[in-house]
Amino acid sequence: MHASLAAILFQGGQEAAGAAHFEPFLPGLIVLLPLLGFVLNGMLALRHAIASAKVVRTGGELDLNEGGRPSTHTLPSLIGPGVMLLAFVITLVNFARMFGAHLEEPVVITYWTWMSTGTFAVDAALQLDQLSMIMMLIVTGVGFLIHVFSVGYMKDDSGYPRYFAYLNLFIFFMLVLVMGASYPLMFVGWEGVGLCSYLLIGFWFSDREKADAGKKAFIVNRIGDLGFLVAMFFLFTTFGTLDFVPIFAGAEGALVYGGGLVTAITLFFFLGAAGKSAQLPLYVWLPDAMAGPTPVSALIHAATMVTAGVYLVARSSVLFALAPVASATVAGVGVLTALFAATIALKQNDIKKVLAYSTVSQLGYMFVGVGVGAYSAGIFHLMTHAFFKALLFLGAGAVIHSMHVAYHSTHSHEDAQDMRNMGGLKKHMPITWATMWIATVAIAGIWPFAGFFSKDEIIWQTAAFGGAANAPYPALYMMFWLIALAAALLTAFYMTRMMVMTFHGENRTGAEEEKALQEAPPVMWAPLAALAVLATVGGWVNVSEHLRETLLGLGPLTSGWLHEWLHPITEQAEHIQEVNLGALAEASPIGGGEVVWAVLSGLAALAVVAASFRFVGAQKVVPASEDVEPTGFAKVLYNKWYVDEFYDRIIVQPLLATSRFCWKVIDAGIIDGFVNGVGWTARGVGFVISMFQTGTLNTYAFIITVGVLVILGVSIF
Amino acid sequence: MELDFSRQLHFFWALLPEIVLCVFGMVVLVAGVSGKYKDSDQAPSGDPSFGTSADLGWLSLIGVLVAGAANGWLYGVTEVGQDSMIAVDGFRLFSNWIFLLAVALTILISFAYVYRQRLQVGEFYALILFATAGAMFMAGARDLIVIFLGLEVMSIAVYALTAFNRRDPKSAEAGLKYFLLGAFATGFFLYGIALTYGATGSTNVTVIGASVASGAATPGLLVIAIALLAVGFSFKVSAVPFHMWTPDVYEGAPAPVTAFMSAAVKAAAFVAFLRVFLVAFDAAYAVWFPIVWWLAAITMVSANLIALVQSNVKRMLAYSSIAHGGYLLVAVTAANEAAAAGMLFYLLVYTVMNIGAFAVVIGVAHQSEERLNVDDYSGFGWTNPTLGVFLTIFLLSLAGFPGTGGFMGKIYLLQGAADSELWALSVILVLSTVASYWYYLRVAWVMWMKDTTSEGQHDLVITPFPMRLALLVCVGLILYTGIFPGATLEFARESVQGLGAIGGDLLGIAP
Amino acid sequence: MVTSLLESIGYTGWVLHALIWLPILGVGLVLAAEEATAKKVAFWWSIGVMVLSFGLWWAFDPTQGSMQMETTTPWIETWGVSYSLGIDGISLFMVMLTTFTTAIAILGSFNYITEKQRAFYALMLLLEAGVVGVFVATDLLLFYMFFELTLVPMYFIVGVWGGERRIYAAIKFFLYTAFGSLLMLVGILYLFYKAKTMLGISTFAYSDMLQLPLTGTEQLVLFSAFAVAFSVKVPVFPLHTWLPDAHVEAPTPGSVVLAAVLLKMGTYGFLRFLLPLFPVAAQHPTVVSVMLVLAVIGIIYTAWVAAVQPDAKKLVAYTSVAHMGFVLLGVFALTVNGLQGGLIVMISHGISTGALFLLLGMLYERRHTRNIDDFGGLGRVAPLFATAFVLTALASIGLPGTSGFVGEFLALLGAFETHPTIAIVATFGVIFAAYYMLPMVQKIFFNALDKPENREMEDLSRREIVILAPLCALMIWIGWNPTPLLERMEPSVDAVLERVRSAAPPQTLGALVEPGSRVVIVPTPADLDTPADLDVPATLDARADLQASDDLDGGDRSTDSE
Amino acid sequence: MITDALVLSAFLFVIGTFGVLVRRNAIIMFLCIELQLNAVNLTFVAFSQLHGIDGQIFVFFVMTVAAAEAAVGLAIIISIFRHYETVNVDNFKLLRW
Repeated sequence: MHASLAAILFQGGQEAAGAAHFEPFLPGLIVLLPLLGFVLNGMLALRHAIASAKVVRTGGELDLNEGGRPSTHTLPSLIGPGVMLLAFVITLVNFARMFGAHLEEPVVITYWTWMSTGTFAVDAALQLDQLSMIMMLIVTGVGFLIHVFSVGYMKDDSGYPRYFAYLNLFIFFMLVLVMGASYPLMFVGWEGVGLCSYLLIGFWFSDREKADAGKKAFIVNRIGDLGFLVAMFFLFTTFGTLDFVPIFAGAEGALVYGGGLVTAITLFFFLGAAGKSAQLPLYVWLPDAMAGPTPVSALIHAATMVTAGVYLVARSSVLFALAPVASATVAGVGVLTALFAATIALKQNDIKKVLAYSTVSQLGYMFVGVGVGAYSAGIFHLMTHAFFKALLFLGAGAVIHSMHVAYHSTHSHEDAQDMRNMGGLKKHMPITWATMWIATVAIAGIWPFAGFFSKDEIIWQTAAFGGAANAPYPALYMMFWLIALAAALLTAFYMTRMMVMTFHGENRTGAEEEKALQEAPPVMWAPLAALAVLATVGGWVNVSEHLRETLLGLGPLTSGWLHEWLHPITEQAEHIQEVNLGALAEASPIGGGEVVWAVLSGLAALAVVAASFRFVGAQKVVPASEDVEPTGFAKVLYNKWYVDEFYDRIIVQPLLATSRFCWKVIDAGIIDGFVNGVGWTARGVGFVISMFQTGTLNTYAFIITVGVLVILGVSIF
Repeated sequence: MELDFSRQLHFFWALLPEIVLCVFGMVVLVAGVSGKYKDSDQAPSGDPSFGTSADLGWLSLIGVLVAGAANGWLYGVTEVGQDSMIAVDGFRLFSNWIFLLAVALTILISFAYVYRQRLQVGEFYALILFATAGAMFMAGARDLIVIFLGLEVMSIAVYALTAFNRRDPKSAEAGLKYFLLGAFATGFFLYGIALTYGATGSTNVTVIGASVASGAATPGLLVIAIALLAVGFSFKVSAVPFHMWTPDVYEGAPAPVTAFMSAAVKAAAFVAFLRVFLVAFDAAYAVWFPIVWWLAAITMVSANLIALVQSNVKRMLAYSSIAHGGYLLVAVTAANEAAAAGMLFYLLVYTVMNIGAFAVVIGVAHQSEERLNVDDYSGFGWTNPTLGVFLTIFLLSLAGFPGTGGFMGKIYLLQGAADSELWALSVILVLSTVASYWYYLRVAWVMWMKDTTSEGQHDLVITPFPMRLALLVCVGLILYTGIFPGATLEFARESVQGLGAIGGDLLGIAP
Repeated sequence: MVTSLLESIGYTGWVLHALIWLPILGVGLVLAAEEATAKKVAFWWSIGVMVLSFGLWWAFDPTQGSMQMETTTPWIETWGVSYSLGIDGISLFMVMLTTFTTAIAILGSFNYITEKQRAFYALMLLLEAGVVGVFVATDLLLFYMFFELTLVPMYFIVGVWGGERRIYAAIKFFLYTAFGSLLMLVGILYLFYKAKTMLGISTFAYSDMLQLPLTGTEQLVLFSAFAVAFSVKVPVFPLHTWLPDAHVEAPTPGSVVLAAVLLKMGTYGFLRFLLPLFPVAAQHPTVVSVMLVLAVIGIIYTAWVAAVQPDAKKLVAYTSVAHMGFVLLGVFALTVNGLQGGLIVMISHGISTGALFLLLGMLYERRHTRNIDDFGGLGRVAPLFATAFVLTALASIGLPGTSGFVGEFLALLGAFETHPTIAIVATFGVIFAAYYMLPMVQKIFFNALDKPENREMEDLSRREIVILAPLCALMIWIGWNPTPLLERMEPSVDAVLERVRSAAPPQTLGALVEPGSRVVIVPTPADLDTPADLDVPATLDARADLQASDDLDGGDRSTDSE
Repeated sequence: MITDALVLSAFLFVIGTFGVLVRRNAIIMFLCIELQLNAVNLTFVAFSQLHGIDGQIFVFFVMTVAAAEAAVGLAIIISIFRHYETVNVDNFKLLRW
């Protein structure tokens, strides 16, 4: 393994298949750097933890600042973001090289044989291609920004080094996930990020709620992982390997279009994806996951991890293209989730909860995209969403931070995340306000911000796919399309509501506290600014021809680059669709081409934003302490359709009951009862027999005589 | 030298070991009546291993050694002329070794006991020697008359020994029960002999065998005769349901006597059983096979089950010895070379492990008949580690655990059963063994896993030199036969060559 | 380098003997030592044995699947029993695991065992000798003896140094296991008898038993006899109830050894004896499906039971059953992946569960309770402890990147190849693993640190770090690079499977059971005449005759030829 | 002729057996056993008409043995009488189960 370590560090790996022009630059190091960061920060964290444990053990309490920034925070602050920056730079170099070279075949770099039995072998190998490259850029890039933000956000936390250790570990696993050259390796990252999310959600593990949230996330994710595993089993029995390249190469040969096998495989994969990307019915863990530090929500539960499901589907585009039913399921679940989550978001008061459900909803859009075969569109939205949603979360983080400081100053125990306690923050934190508005309009899908292009493309593709020459279920897709449009408007509404409640109107924090409210420090708003830029222009890299033909495309500023870039990945899937479905429709089911609907939806979104700005602004919002439970349908939304309660009733409680039954009744009762019963029976029988031993001679003589007679009888007759 | 049984004198040579024992027995007896052994009522003191009370013990041990020498000498002789009443074959000689070993060990563990219990040493040792002689007669007999005489010589001596402790009502009661039931069973046994004689016209085992094989024997009579003989032997080997006397007698008799009975008396009965049924009634296997099969099965199962509920260690060992009788009956049922050899081997091992166990029991009981309850063993192992380990080894061996002779013995028995394809019986054997683990381990756990109930509970445990010697011999032999059984096994296997049907093909089963 | 060194000392010639007899010698040394120094003697001695055994890693030839380093000394000629040892890819790691965990367990008991120390450490070494013997014996009787011998030390370890209901647990453990193994003994003697009649030689040698042409019925009966013995040890679902009691009552080192190696004796038996000796029965559809279903029940059911245990040690005990279920699943998948996966799970379970028991033991030493609810928030006072525990727990629930995943993945994969449905059901085990493990971790180390007595809890001591570090390292190393292990196993596994496949699989039970099983239930003279000849395939018959004849020529091993 | 003797002895034997079963007095039981033995003796004698002298020789041995048994037996009965002042076997129940 040492040899392979050297390989990771110094050459690009043994064989680089089909790397005609593209020579990877230290790809192993990209993965290794965050790991290194984890190890270093981990040691610091342990040292720090042991120190603080001493304090705790002696009865003292380690209050937040006693962590002592200079002593314990310096190194992590350097290592954490530092490794990320390096990794990002190396990624950029590789990106530049790949950009130059017109890569047709993915580059697979093998380091060592991970597992190898007689019939099954999988290598520890990284795969570099256009798709993984995009993901690497997002992960390292956005990841870096969030690390930087964290330096500010977490500065008062006593678990500072541990926090960065986890964060680095997460990045490591995330990179393994997107760079792994085979499903098992991807699965390593897949569960690895799940682990980190578990650790980070429960970062403040002394709080029961938070720890529970982490546990919930892990277990729900494992349900999805079950699907992932089974799908892998199916693949292996079909292809005899689990490496991407051979599978996709042989897929069309080995699998029948729309056949049961491929459908099963893809559906199981989607189960995994739904778990990881919080789709119906497995989305429940994501809102709870907001228990973690806000930058974590930004990184893991908005920008990167939760999009892994989308990545999985895009990665397996060939398989999904071969399985129309599964694809329809993906799109259907996606669109339903988009709508469902949006409705819940309407009534949430916790700023992070709103963003959480909005994330779920946006992920739904991505699945719609990959579900209707617009894989590049899905990835595109994944990217833009990473920008503006990260921005929103970090902004929310900044708000919460300042709110928290405010309440801390007066030792008030009000909820620093409840929007009903905010309002009018605009004048206190203008930068945050501005950047978050950018993100909001972006997510609302208003031209020319990133969200507009990405979301619009997905919605349009839905229509186009449904209208294709021989599309499987035109009506169904038309419905998807309409729902997607509707959900988009809801998005616009609840986002505006959030902004208004947070930044506009009267301040409801409290007279004393208000004085303490202040703008976030540069280390925190700098990332916001950077992301704001991306959220603005991020959409311009992938504008469809139709739009570019018109003014909407901003002429030379934009291009359809991303689609071209991803072409090598998606072409096979697209080809399969073209063969089986024919050309996509040029007009929507109810008339009108892409441009028309783009304009319409854009305007509609704008209208909704404007309207709701007035509407919500007009509303009288009272602080959380004085507020009352909503009634009627609002109550249902406020309580998230009671899904958690429902699951608890039909799954969790029955499972616990069964478990207890198995233990008390079956195990302790029946089985062990039987075992001990045998023992007691034996002794009982023995006791009974020993009763013959009466002690009187005549009994003995009698029994002996009986024995004689029996034996005589037996032997004579 | 050559033994020609047409010459009377040669019978003396053939019976040399027995005669030696009898002579020594009489000498000890006569010496014992001299005044200095008159039992006094004041409590004894001093070392029991040597001095007045002990010298007769050492004397009888010398007798045993001489008899052993005679037995060894018999290996050199060869018989001329068939069907004598006395067999001079490996089977008999091997059995003699067992008896001599048993009696030697018994004497060694008796020293302190007779001393503490103030028994009349002369009669005690003499009777033990006579009993041994009787056992050896049985093993060496090729004639039903001799078997009967041997049986009685042995039994009468043991009756007396059982009732030997005049101060103990239990001892007397045990004696009475043993005596009456023994005599009762002797009646059946004798009747069996009579009918055999009637059916075949001879009391010589070999002749009987010939006439049974030739079909000359009167079938009806023969069947009844076989059944009655089976009963007679079953009583002596205490096979269920003829075992009723065993627990009471073993519990009531003085502990060393119990040890002797469970080893030598049982062994004698078994070897005679095997010789008669293999040599005389071989051709009638089909008649007695089911009888013995069922006896074996019932004995193994019920004895082990009853032993589970015993709290008196002596009584528990009594039932365990009944159970072991059941295992040995499996060998009789199998009736082939491996089985016969297995039986000899097992008897040898059983002798050492059982007497060893009794030795420790006597020690824990402070050389008396108290403290025989299992709970009296609590914490014993940690206060007396050596004795504890020894007893554990004996128990494991009785349970038939690898590394001990008991295991090898069981394997050999099971091989015998396998050669006759007695799978069901084998399964019964091993399952009842599982049950037996419980009560053997029970002693072990009380001994090691419970704390002493009272301070200095085991301070009075004394193991004088002779007993230590006996214990060492037992442990040594158990481990030797358990780890390097090769030689002993081979010896046993050769010893059964030429015994009746053995060596030839018995039933077309043993290949 | 190492290889040449080993060659220079003739390592392969004596190592197997040494691994059995050195611990026994150690027993003597420990008993001779002072009460105070006994533990050190035992520890360093076991370390020595461990180091010695690690030489196998290099001395073992990964290219061949047959027995290696074989030595045979005639022991009981009368029965053809020989003291013959050998090692192959299946037993190699079991041996190393044994020596390793014994050393760890001994080190782990320094504080736990406070009285009667000499006896304790002597028994530990005796146990080690026995277990190693089980894994290297190539003679059936020898194997059986070691198999039984391991009971005695364990019986005393549990019974003397155990907890409240220790005696009950000890005797239950003892009788349960003995019951199974005695049935196996009858089976072994049946094989012995067959060898005597069909091959014409008295032998207990494993290699000879492979020659036996057994009919379907015989194989089924013997299979069940052996299967019961091993299933109790494993333990397989309905026969598992001795395990929780034994684990809960046993002292920490006892639990460690019990979980790490004693259970493996069962699964090892499946691989070494059941499959090769009775291939027809082993691949009979009914048999396979029964075993697989039991395995799945073991995985799911015990996971559920574990999840609701208030006693942490009992919880982990139940998880052992679940893990062993994966092993069983892999074994009866009868595929290379399945078997190798099973073997890896065996190793991984040995490491992770062993570590868990050690950690719980350390917890018990500090707080004198194992009740999960008595803890809480320990992560703040004992960060190292928490880190080690979480890592171990993750390895135990099979998180990728740890040893647990590799094993379970391969086992499930192998099972899926032959029995997809069952494998899918079994895969639910990964969910329930999280369902039982995470709540425990949370209740012990997370949540509020609200109990004062937990506040004082000390973190890991140096000794404890030394104990846990290698275990954790192994979990991760095997998780990322199991190939060196797999490649050493593969040839032997192939050999086993080859052996199984070469026997034609019967399609129905009817085809298997031919009328007239010759077991005497109620004896009648009819049972006594020689049985009708067995319907043996001609080829096998010929081989048997050949064997018989040339053995009669040089009939030295034959007891019956004279 | 022989048959008659055999039947007679069989009867005697059975009577002896019954005696042992039904009587409670140790001495009487012992006498019944003696009766059994003598019944067997009768059988021997009867058979020796067929098979020659051996049977009758056997009888002498049996008688001797019986005498010896009687000696020991009565001694035992006396010793137990010392303890219990009775020879009714129903009283001897120290040893049971």
